Amino acid sequence: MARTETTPTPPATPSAAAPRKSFRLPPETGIFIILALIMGGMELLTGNFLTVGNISTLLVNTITIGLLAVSETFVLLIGGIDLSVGAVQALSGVAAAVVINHTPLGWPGAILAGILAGAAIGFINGAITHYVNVPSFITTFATLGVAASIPLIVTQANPIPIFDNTFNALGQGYVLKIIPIGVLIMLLIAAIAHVVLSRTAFGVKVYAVGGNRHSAYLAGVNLARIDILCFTLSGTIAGFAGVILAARLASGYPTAGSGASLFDGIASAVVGGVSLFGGSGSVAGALLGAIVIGTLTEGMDVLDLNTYWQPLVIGVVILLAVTLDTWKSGLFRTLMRRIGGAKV
Amino acid sequence: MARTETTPTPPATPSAAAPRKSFRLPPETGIFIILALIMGGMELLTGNFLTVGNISTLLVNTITIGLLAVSETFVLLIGGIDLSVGAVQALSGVAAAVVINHTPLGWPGAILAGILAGAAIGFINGAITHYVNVPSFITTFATLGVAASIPLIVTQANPIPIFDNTFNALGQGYVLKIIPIGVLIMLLIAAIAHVVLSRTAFGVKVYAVGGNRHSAYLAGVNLARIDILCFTLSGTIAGFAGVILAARLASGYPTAGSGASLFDGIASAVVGGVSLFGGSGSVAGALLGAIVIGTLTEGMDVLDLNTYWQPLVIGVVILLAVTLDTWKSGLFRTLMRRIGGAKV
Amino acid sequence: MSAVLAERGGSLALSGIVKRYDAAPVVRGIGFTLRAGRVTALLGHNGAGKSTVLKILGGAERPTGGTILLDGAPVGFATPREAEAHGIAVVWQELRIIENLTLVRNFFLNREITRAGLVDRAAMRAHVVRALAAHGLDADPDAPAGDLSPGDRQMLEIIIALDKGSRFLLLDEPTSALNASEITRLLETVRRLAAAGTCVVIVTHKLGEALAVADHVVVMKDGDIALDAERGELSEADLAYYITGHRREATPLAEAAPRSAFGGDTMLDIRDLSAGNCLDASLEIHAGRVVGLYGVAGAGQVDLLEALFGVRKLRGGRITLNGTPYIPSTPRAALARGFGFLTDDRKRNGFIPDMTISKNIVLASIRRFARGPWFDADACDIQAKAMASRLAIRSPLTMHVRRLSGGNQQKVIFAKWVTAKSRILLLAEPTKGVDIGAKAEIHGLIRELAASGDTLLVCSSEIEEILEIADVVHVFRHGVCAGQGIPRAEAEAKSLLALSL
Amino acid sequence: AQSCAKPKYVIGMSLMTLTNPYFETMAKSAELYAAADCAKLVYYGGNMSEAQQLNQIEAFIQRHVNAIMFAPADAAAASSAVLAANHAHIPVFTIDTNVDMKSLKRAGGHIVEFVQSNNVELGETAAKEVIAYDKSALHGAPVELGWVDYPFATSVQDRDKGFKTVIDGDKAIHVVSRLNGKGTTPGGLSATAAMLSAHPNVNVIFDINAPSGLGAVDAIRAANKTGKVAVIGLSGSQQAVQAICDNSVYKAGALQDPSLESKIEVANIVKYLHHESVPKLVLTKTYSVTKANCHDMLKIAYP
Ligand SMILES: Nc1ncnc2c1ncn2[C@@H]1O[C@H](COP(=O)(O)OP(=O)(O)OP(=O)(O)O)[C@@H](O)[C@H]1O
Ligand SMILES: Nc1ncnc2c1ncn2[C@@H]1O[C@H](COP(=O)(O)OP(=O)(O)OP(=O)(O)O)[C@@H](O)[C@H]1O
Ligand SMILES: [Mg+2]
Ligand SMILES: [Mg+2]
Repeated sequence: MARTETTPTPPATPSAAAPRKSFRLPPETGIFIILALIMGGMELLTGNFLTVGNISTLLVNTITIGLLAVSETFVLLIGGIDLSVGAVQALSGVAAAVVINHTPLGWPGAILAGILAGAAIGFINGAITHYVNVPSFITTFATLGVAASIPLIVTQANPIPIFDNTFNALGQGYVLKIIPIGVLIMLLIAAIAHVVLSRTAFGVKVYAVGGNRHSAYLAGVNLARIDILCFTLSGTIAGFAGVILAARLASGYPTAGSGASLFDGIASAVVGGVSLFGGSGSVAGALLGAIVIGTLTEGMDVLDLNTYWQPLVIGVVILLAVTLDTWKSGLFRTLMRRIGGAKV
Repeated sequence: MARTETTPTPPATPSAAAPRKSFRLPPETGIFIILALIMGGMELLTGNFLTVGNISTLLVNTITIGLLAVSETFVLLIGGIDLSVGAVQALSGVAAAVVINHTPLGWPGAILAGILAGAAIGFINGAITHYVNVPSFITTFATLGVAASIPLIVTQANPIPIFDNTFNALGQGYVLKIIPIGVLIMLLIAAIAHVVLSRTAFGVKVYAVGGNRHSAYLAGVNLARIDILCFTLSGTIAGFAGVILAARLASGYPTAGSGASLFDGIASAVVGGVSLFGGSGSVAGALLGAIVIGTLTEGMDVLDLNTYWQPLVIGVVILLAVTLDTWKSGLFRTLMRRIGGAKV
Repeated sequence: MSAVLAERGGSLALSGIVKRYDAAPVVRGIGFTLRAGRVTALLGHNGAGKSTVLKILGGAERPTGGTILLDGAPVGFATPREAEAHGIAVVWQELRIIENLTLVRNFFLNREITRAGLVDRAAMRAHVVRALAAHGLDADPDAPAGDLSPGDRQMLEIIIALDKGSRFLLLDEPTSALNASEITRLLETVRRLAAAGTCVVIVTHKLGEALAVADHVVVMKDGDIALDAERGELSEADLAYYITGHRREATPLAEAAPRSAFGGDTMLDIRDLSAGNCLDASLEIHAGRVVGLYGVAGAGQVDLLEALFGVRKLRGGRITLNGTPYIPSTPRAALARGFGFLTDDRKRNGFIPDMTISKNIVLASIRRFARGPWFDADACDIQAKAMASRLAIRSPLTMHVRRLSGGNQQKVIFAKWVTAKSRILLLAEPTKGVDIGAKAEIHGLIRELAASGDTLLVCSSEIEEILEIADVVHVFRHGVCAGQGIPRAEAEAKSLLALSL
Repeated sequence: AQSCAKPKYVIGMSLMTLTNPYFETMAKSAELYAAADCAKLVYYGGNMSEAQQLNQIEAFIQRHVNAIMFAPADAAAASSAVLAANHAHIPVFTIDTNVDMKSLKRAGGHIVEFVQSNNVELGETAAKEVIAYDKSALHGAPVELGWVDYPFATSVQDRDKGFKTVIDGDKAIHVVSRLNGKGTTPGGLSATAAMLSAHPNVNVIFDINAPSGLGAVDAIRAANKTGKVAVIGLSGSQQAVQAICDNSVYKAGALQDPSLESKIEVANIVKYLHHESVPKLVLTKTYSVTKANCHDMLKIAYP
């Protein structure tokens, strides 16, 4: 065989050294475009979807699911799952109502009580999951039961009315007469959570733990701290959601967040690109996912779609949306990911 | 909260060389012991829990959740999740009722229709998840909507009564006057599923795909076939569950399997040791998990525990049970798993 | 001889093969021919595209362009299954062993022996016991394959591939985790198979190995072919020239002024330490020295490192660090005491696959890259850039480590531990899969660190590596430290090998 | 009824659920009565979630409906929704279940009118049926009663209250078990099955709604206790009334008329929109269903 000899060229300068930064669209672009498409579609169908009033209603209706999506993101990122966030809403709403009605602490105490109730459940979730080494699905299934039972036992299933107007303003008031306070709080919490996860050393460690727990352990990451913090933050944010819901309903509602809404937070986060297997996704994505689901639900109502048809249409549209999001990254990446170890 | 994280000890001598087979307790031993403990505890508390009648009622009440646990096992093992199984019950029950009332096909046609409806949803789940490469959480969230909507649309939310006694015997009849037919079917399906997963080449591949999808692909496993088959089997078994439920209720009930019972199948499987991350667990474990949950629910009822307390007690007992199961495998293995890459 | 067999056994040829990831070409229209009865060594720097070519031939990746000719006829493999159906068996660089399955199930994955629809466990097990014994792999066929050491896993994978009796055998760095005697045996097997008509491709960074086994050499460079030739009279220096692009004047390291094996303060005093396979090891480690630990896989040397870092439970023994007692508990605690540990199991616990190169590099020293709670991305990038250029990691630093070539992943892990600035660096197979250029660079870095006062314990399955960098060598055999503190001046390959067996 | 080219009014209706035939009938008949009065009715089910119903009311406000019909899942938590509608000057009419008036008043909200079938009375009627039940089949044994409950809904809590006051007055009736039947047929089935095996002497089951009562019937049949255990309770669906006619397991019950409730409510809404005065409270008749009158009741029972 003939010897084909190419003259060796000196090694190319490692491109690593090159200082230019290649511009990349943030991964949330896809879900953002989808949201725009859905909103545009709604506008076309109804003719008056994109009014300030409607958008504001839509956002108000998305507060709960949006906060739950953010709270769930912390736990999903480390490869866990938090089934208790729905029930935590009931617990913290009732806690706030009890404090406001039966103690002299007033609305600040009520807010604090609601949030602390959530944080406590979150802390328990994290501690048990980490130290007892039970799958978080089980731990949070158990605390879901606990957090759902306590408010029922305390109230005997009768909601506790809240008459404090300052407290209720959290869910019903407006800033500058147009921006709902609850929406503002949700956006603020989401922004803080996004910054925490994307800009702090803690955030880097969260992604590391979710990406490969063992590698992170060997690199000295304190797994206990990360686990417990993530679950506690999840519970805390769910507590906020409970407080705002209580303010919206002007009562501590002992069956809040029960039933299938259990799933809404997780579903939003997953629609927004957070992996159920940990290590990838973002708060911004999760929030966009929540707004997509919120818009669809709201849109079905505005379109007068028969109640029976709604789950079908929402399901199919979400599927199409995520499919589009998957495809936008190009068929080859898609195929590669399918083959390349991505879980189904 | 100081705690020293101790680390894995591997066996001192490599057990390696020995070609003899070392005897190992099956991994389901733990959950089996726990079931025995719970049953014993119930007997102590009530004095008459372990009667033939009660056990038979308990098993009858466990048929649905038991079948869903088995169906979910196929999907969880490949690292997926199937949220649609609950709604599939409604779909296949209504399908069976429609066939029996509006076609001349009678009970065989009804049974077939119910099962096929489940299989069809399962096939769609598998095909979309695999080929469109959408996380199964999303796919099955969408088909959950579809499978929940269709029966509501068809029936306008009114259950369709079924008067065919042969059909209804599936849910209400007894073999030898004592063994409920539905329980027999459940055990039969579980046994077949167990053999399929533990003794056939298909089963080996299922575990391989769940253990490491990419590696299985490189080893030549046909991922499309495994994915689609697992989801289709899951749907088919859920279809069986729907048919038996319809027979028990003597009607196609359009909201069967909705609400929080969405979770019961998954929770049972996880309690029974099936990993949410794929690759480990067994049908026997999942079924035992379902019986544990069924026994607890039944036990709470037999004890007349206040409704409000039930979720709390069930949650805490399940947590204790799984903790015990985790600990029985030895503290060190446990810790090792916690550190060694096991997801939280 | 081989020509005759080639006529009989057919060929596998690549022509104009292009492969792009996200528009970035990693294989740029190459072609070469593999013939039956011959062994082809596929060489090249890390990231040159060797594994990509093997993935294309094995059906794991589809080429962006070009054709594959099997016995002269164009073929396309959409999946590894199709490639296997055409008689191609592969040992992948990223091993495909499935950790939760037993050895038996891994062995027969996708080709199970069945009887009446059910798997015939007895028959499969008997076959596996025989195959393992034939290749000298001492392992429980019913244990999960994840329990095996990396070396044993690689051996298992090779045995599985050989068991298939395929016409074409593609081996991607099969020897990276094997010890000297296993390598010798493997190379003999490869020659024997070739003689019987099999077409073998072997990718390796060990040039001696390539020359020892190959009939034909292909060198890749940045996705192109730099050399496609009969082995003929090619020397290691020639190969190195084609791989790196320049001739290197001798190895400065090996001939650098020898440092004394001992001296300095006693940094670590290990007494009767037992952990894992390591039995009653007593070693005295001096500051500023590179200590080589040599032994076959499972002899206990890696267990010693793991014990020191707190990832393997101590069964007994005392450790004194700088005069004070040291009881390893967790990696965190070990890091705080100045240890660092580079794992020999990079795929399992070496890096965070879906994290960028930069973040992976700073992960073990993240405190230094934080301003208060904030992660300092700029400082991180500067550090990563410096490490990348020193170690020739050519991929963009924002790339996820999952997508790097195996050798480049190894460099990222090494960079992580250099960045961590540990005073005592425990390195298990630090240059596994690293190309010759970067390997020299890593060796240089190790020497530099030692010169600046750090202490390094290095386990390597390559005697040459130990001899090149260590000031003093300890040899492990069956868990026992059989050769205590041999200064480099007195160490030579033959005696170390003899001590280890 | 007149026929209209274009509806003059839009009425939004939010019901606690649509997956119970009772509410399904309420919605469907309201739609028909509204159409007859030249109004368009838009209705949603709230899946028993007050939060979801609040969202629906917000959506009604956004589309400026002329009036809202509201059957809240939870009385006490419903005042926010009413307040929101009040602020938007949209009149609210409650049906089946009212908003908790005490909290609503305190918060400064108001509703126009409330149509209800008296739930306390329904409970009382069912209790009287239990007392009147021909106990010859029991051979003098005391009544051991199993209570298939759903304590999360306000309307059910009222029924429970009415039932309990009457039953407590009869010393021969013992409540031996009270379980959550979730208001659905599968829930009623499992709860009853559990009761029957835990308390083999249970001979009467009280159910709080027809779906769970039908579940109880299935459970009794499955336990081979047909003839030994009677189901008495809320039995408004045609299937339940038919069962009473057939003298099967279902023996007697109480019935409400959702279609009538809708008819009155829609009429009042239209009146109100024409600035006519409407009553503040309308209690629709409830019926006692027995084998004797079941054929008449079938005409009222909802499908
Ligand atoms: N999935 C992927 N996406 C993007 N780039 C990739 C992907 N897989 C491989 N590459 C790139 O392709 C190039 C060639 O990789 P390949 O694994 O073939 O190298 P190699 O020659 O085998 O190197 P090594 O000796 O380190 O194993 C590398 O730069 C790698 O980063
Ligand atoms: N968790 C475990 N369970 C069972 N066996 C194990 C476990 N970990 C290791 N072993 C066994 O112990 C033996 C030694 O493994 P170990 O990882 O200690 O080897 P090593 O000395 O590090 O070798 P190498 O140089 O190949 O890394 C192997 O045979 C392995 O199968
Ligand atoms: Mg490679
Ligand atoms: Mg090792």
